Amino acid sequence: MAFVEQLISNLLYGAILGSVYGLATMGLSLIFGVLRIVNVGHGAFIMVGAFIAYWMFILYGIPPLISLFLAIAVGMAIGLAIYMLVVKRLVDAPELASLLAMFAIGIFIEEFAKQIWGADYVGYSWEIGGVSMLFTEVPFTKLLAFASSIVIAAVVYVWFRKTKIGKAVRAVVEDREGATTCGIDVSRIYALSFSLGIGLTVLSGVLVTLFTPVGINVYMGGEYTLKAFVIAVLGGLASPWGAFYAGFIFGLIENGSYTLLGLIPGVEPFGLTRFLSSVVLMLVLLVKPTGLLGGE
Amino acid sequence: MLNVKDLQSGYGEMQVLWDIDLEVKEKSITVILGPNGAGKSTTLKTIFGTLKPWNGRIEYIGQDITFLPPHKKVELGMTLVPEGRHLFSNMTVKDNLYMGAYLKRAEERFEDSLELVYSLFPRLKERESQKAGTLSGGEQQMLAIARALMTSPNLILMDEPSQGLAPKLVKEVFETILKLKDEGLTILLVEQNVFASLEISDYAYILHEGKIAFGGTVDEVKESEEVKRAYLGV
Amino acid sequence: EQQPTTPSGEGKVETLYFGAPISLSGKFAEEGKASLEGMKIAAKWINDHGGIKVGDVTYNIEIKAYDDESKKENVQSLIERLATVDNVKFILAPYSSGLTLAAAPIAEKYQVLLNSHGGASDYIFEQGYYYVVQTLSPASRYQTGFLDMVKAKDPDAKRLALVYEDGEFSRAVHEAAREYAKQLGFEIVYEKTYPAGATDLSPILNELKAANPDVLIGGGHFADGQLLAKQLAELKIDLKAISILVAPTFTSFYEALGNKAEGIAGPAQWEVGVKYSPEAAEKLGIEWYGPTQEEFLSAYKEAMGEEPPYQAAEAAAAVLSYAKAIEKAQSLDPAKVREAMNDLEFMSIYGVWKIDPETGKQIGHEMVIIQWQNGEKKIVWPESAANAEPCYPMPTWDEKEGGATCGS
Amino acid sequence: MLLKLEEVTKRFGGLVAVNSVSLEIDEGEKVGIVGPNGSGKTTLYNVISGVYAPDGGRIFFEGKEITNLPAHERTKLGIARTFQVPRPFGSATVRENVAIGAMFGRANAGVDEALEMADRYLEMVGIYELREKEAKLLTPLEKKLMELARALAMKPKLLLLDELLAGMNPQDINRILDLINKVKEEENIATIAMVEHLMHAITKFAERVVVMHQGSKLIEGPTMEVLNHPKVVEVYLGEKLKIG
Amino acid sequence: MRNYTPLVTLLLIYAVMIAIGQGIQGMWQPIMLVIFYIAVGQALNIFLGMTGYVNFGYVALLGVGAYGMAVALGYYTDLGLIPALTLGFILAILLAFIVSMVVGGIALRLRGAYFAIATIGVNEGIKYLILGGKIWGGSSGIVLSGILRKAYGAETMRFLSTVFADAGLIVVAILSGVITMYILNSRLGYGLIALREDEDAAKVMGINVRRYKQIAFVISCILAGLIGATAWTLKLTYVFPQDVFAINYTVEAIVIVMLGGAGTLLGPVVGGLIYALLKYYLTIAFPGMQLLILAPLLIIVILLFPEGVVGYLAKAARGTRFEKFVR
Ligand SMILES: Nc1ncnc2c1ncn2[C@@H]1O[C@H](COP(=O)(O)OP(=O)(O)OP(=O)(O)O)[C@@H](O)[C@H]1O
Ligand SMILES: Nc1ncnc2c1ncn2[C@@H]1O[C@H](COP(=O)(O)OP(=O)(O)OP(=O)(O)O)[C@@H](O)[C@H]1O
Ligand SMILES: [Mg+2]
Ligand SMILES: [Mg+2]
Repeated sequence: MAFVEQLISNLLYGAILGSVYGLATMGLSLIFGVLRIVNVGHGAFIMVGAFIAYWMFILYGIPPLISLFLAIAVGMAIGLAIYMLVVKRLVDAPELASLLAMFAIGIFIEEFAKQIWGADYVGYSWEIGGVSMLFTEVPFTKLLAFASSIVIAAVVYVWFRKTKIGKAVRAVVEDREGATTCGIDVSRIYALSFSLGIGLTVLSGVLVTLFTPVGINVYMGGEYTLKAFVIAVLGGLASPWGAFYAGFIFGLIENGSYTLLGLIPGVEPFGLTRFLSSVVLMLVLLVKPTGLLGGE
Repeated sequence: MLNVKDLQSGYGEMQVLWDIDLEVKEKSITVILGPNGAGKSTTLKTIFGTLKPWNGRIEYIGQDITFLPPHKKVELGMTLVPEGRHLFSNMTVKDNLYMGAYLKRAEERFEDSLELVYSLFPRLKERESQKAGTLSGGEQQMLAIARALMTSPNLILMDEPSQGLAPKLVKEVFETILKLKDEGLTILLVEQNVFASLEISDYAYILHEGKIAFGGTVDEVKESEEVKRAYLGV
Repeated sequence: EQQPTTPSGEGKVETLYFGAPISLSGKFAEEGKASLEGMKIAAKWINDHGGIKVGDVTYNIEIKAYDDESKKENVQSLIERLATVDNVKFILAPYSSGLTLAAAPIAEKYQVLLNSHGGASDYIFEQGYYYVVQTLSPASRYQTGFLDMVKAKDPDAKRLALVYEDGEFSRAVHEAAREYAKQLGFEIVYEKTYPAGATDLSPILNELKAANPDVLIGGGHFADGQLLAKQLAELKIDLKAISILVAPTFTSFYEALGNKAEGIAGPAQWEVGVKYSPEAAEKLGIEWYGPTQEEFLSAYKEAMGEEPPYQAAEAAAAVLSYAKAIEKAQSLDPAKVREAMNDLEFMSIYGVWKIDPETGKQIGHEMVIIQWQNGEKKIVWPESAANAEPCYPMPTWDEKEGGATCGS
Repeated sequence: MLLKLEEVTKRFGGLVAVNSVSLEIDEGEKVGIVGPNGSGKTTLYNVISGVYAPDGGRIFFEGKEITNLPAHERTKLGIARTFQVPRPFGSATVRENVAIGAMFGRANAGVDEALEMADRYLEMVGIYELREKEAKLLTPLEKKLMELARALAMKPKLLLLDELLAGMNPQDINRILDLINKVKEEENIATIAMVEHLMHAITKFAERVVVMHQGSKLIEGPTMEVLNHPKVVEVYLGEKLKIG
Repeated sequence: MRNYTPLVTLLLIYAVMIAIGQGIQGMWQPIMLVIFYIAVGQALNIFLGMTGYVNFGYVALLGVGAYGMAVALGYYTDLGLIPALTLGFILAILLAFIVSMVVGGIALRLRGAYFAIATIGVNEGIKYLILGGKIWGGSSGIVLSGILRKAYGAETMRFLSTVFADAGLIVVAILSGVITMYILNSRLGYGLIALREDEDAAKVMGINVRRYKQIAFVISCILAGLIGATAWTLKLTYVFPQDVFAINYTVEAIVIVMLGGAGTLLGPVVGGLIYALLKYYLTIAFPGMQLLILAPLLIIVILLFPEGVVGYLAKAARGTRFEKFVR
């Protein structure tokens, strides 16, 4: 019946959307986890990624999947520069001082981008067809976004958990002074984590364009910042893959609950799905105050 | 092995150390004694590089290391067991030890170091997969020493390693330090436990209000009633 | 301040400032930029054509603009600055209904005129502000022309669906359109909104597909409008006609969607290629004022390097209306100028300008409907302004995938 | 009887940190608590002061059951403690730190009164001249002294000291012990329990000693008797005490 | 040794601002803009500065306050002006109180950043509840000027949206400052500082941390509600959900508190002055470029004064005769 069919196709789209939400949050979590910096300028970096995808496609016809590599490289370079110029000097300052700095940096990037790219909405169209599955049509571009999100998240997970440098990052998080006595160059770990976090964020901006190819605009990031924050908490904040996992759940809730909320008369079900995700967030935190995958 | 000349340092605007001269001989135990607040910890922190020296020169195995960052010093075989332990609280005991062997040089000797550490502190082996933050105070102190050993150092700076340990363990820690010396390590120790540390040390410095008030062999300290009365309160 | 400039033989020449708190940053930056340029072109045209004559003084117009960052707090302090420090009596309202509404109480307080060229919502003019007038067509009229057009082309198209952004502007547009559609005999088979900033509309579109509509109207702003079109294509929801707010009027809409944009229509306040001209004015028996379409187009292109969007034209029209009204009132007193506006009627590049004396709401101007045909944005409605026939029904998504366009 | 524990147990996961410990402390006593590292001394303090809820057993203070009372209410009843690793309120001044103790402890002083009390207790422990310094800038020792002043300012009936003397030199240790004895008399803090590994301090201070071992109470009794008990020597001291 | 002298500094600053606003043409709205930013900073500071917890849902409280006033004025015009206004203030306070009690009750069990970001959920939740549930006009909001004009006449409406709204905001701003000063000098203040620094130790020190956090949270939220009611509803005469739940106000409030110095009385005042004036004059001087210039300036200020300008000044003044006046 139609109800079930719609529910299933909504969940399918929710999962795809969620994977990109998740990826768009990982960088935020990484930076918070290691440096305790709340990157309120998050969205600006997503915007940079979106523009990279756009220009690569328009100027050279390079498909977004290839641009991912460029995006992470550019992102890491920007991240490193910001770290060296600003963040490094605020490592020992009160936590919120860096929030202010990231706020200013976010504004700066947006305004700078506006000077060179203008405030217009732009977009591109990468058409590679689609497939009919589970009662609905899904374009290949979205499936690719889905698959690459998962691959990237997995790579980050392995890097973090299994490599020595990944473990060093954790050690620095735990105790900076202790890490120095082990011979870990704390400043390098910070620089690396910060630039990787920005790199991942810029990269996720590329994948975002597979969803809203024409929504590319210098101010497009705000929406994602907000969502990423919520997802980050749901996932346990300091844990990048927790963020990924939570993004997934978030996408499912947002899209999945639509069909059910539509049964209530006299309301706007799509708006209520957002309300519901906030409620779910609060409930999760009530039961498990450190988020779904948070430590103790 | 370690040669410190005219070292000055402090926090913010406040100078704590004034022209510190000291020397640590290879394969010896050198202890720095002195009242609280004299600047003992500050000396160790400045030598290790957690604090930037204001002035002076630090030489280690013939190299000028005055302004090297700490991790470079670890690479050269120096490490610090800091006051307050600074363990990775949410990581397991094993992972803490693993992090100790972070540098390539140490990683190559991981197995040997681990064996040494577990033989010195069998209790750590029992608690291998417990999170460091939940260890008792004494266990944490053992882990801090053990982690330092994992860097396979030549010179260990230790800031009050016996603090907070049960009497039986205090004895063990001092014995361990002696054993480490036998293993060929050099130790620069800061201690409050005057008697026990003089027992095991070869050389002693007495720090008073940020200046070296006395330096010499342990026997010299023991013989000088004046030093003992004036600076050690015994 | 009004400083004397080159005094000439017959009378003094002075500079008259029109104030403009406009968005050069923030979410309305693009629209703001275009509006400002439109104002400047109009001002220049007026100055080049003898300025405004009041008594024996000739006034040259200059636009005094500040960036409001698309934020309501800034609008208020900037209006005050314009009214007091800069002594401006005539203000071109900020872009968007919300900001215009924020400006209104302050303008009213200082009794300066506020001319809305980017605030479409009807309710601004239902609040009883005397000093606030409107140049563009109100929100309630955005989608009505499209419905007229469908009715005219295909009386059998009955099943109408509405899918739009849950914001005050798009809601005002579509609630008015819904009532109008009912009068025309449409059957509303589906109506849902989505929240601003949605990245995936599939939950709604899956339902929409099941409702099996003939015609769809919807949208809100740019990003969601293109998303709506994009996802309609992805989910292969075929309709006979689609009209989306705002988004289709931008060239980047076609650049991004390619021939998927074929046949998609949308309302516009104005469009390059409209036929408002001195001749058309003459036919209607009203006065023409301001640059011709060609003059306006080339001036804008020269300054900005691209074709003007409708925001430029509506802002230009607002400037022209001030000039006209001041000349008519023969006074710089805002109250007198406002009174003169009551029975002012003229045509410009933007179309007819005439307000309801009571509310200040625009009643002379008409929306046009544009449609993407064969890669070009054509004006298809009203017939008097059209430069192409509507493409109806629009090609299906499968046909478009095969390369079909509205021309072929 | 001031404090009474009845078969109190505290577990962390599989680990039983405090295992069915029963303990009584009478008013006016000076009790030493010793035991190997990890034997549960600090955990016992945490359970008494309300930082952790026990997993089993009951706790009474002045005859009233406090097992489920939140920490801050226990403080009001007159239980105060210091921390093994000092926990100053870092960005507040030393004086404010101590005043906070006076305000919220059993003393329940008003702001002005608390600040005056702070000065007095800082003078008493000997760090009066540091009173305008931010607490985080103190050395570990100074922090400990500040914690002592803070605990004293609370005017507790029961004072729990956790390795207060660790890291102090012999001179300071003697000074602080004298101070504690003096305060006990003058300030009417009748009852003090002291966790310490320094035997010369324990023997000098405590009348009675409780020995913990692997979460359980191993033995308790008069100080010298207990410390010379072979089992205590075996698990804790390593060799017989030389002092006393 | 309670010290209320910094209030002298505070009131002096307000006196100067009001004098400038009234005395110099065109300065009134900019001054009101400054005072708006000071007020949001000051109210947030009572919670953020004193407890160290970041309330990312802060703007939601301005939002519900704004709605409280709008509902009273828009739906209860029959009551007459004074009762409707009174009801508006009561509703603003009540809604802020209810929301902060519920949110505090749930979210204050969380620590640090979990709390901070969980509260974003509150903002989003309320916004989408109003939108999705079509409450209080849903996305169409409540537009008041017409209603007010019809009910009470144009003069009264203008008085309300200009003089009364501005005076109301100034009162709320100063009130926030006075409350801050009172708290700083009270047991509450000492308790909050203690829990900000070490919550577990504070508990053992006898502080009922849950209750203290909640008190600070509720006070901060109610003041925020009053700011929303005056600076937004009364002054702008309309309320739209997309507008009053815009997260950038929360971030700006945090920025102001940090610029000036968290936990100080004068911090938000100085932060608000720096932020609003810089922005205003940059706008005049470089329209369209002001943010590009403002951003690096903000970074420089925070690099120079990581603890905020007042935080720095208070330290510098320690031991001098100005000490008493800075806090
Ligand atoms: N982080 C710091 N910031 C500012 N001053 C400090 C800091 N750490 C120590 N000091 C100051 O430096 C001086 C020396 O301290 P240090 O810790 O080196 O003494 P110490 O000899 O190790 O004493 P202890 O026996 O107590 O460990 C003290 O006066 C102390 O106040
Ligand atoms: N929060 C916790 N989670 C898990 N285990 C804990 C926790 N706190 C303490 N423990 C464990 O409980 C045991 C008792 O610890 P406790 O700190 O009470 O010892 P202690 O007697 O005070 O030792 P020390 O003299 O070394 O301070 C230890 O094995 C420790 O690892
Ligand atoms: Mg020390
Ligand atoms: Mg202990």
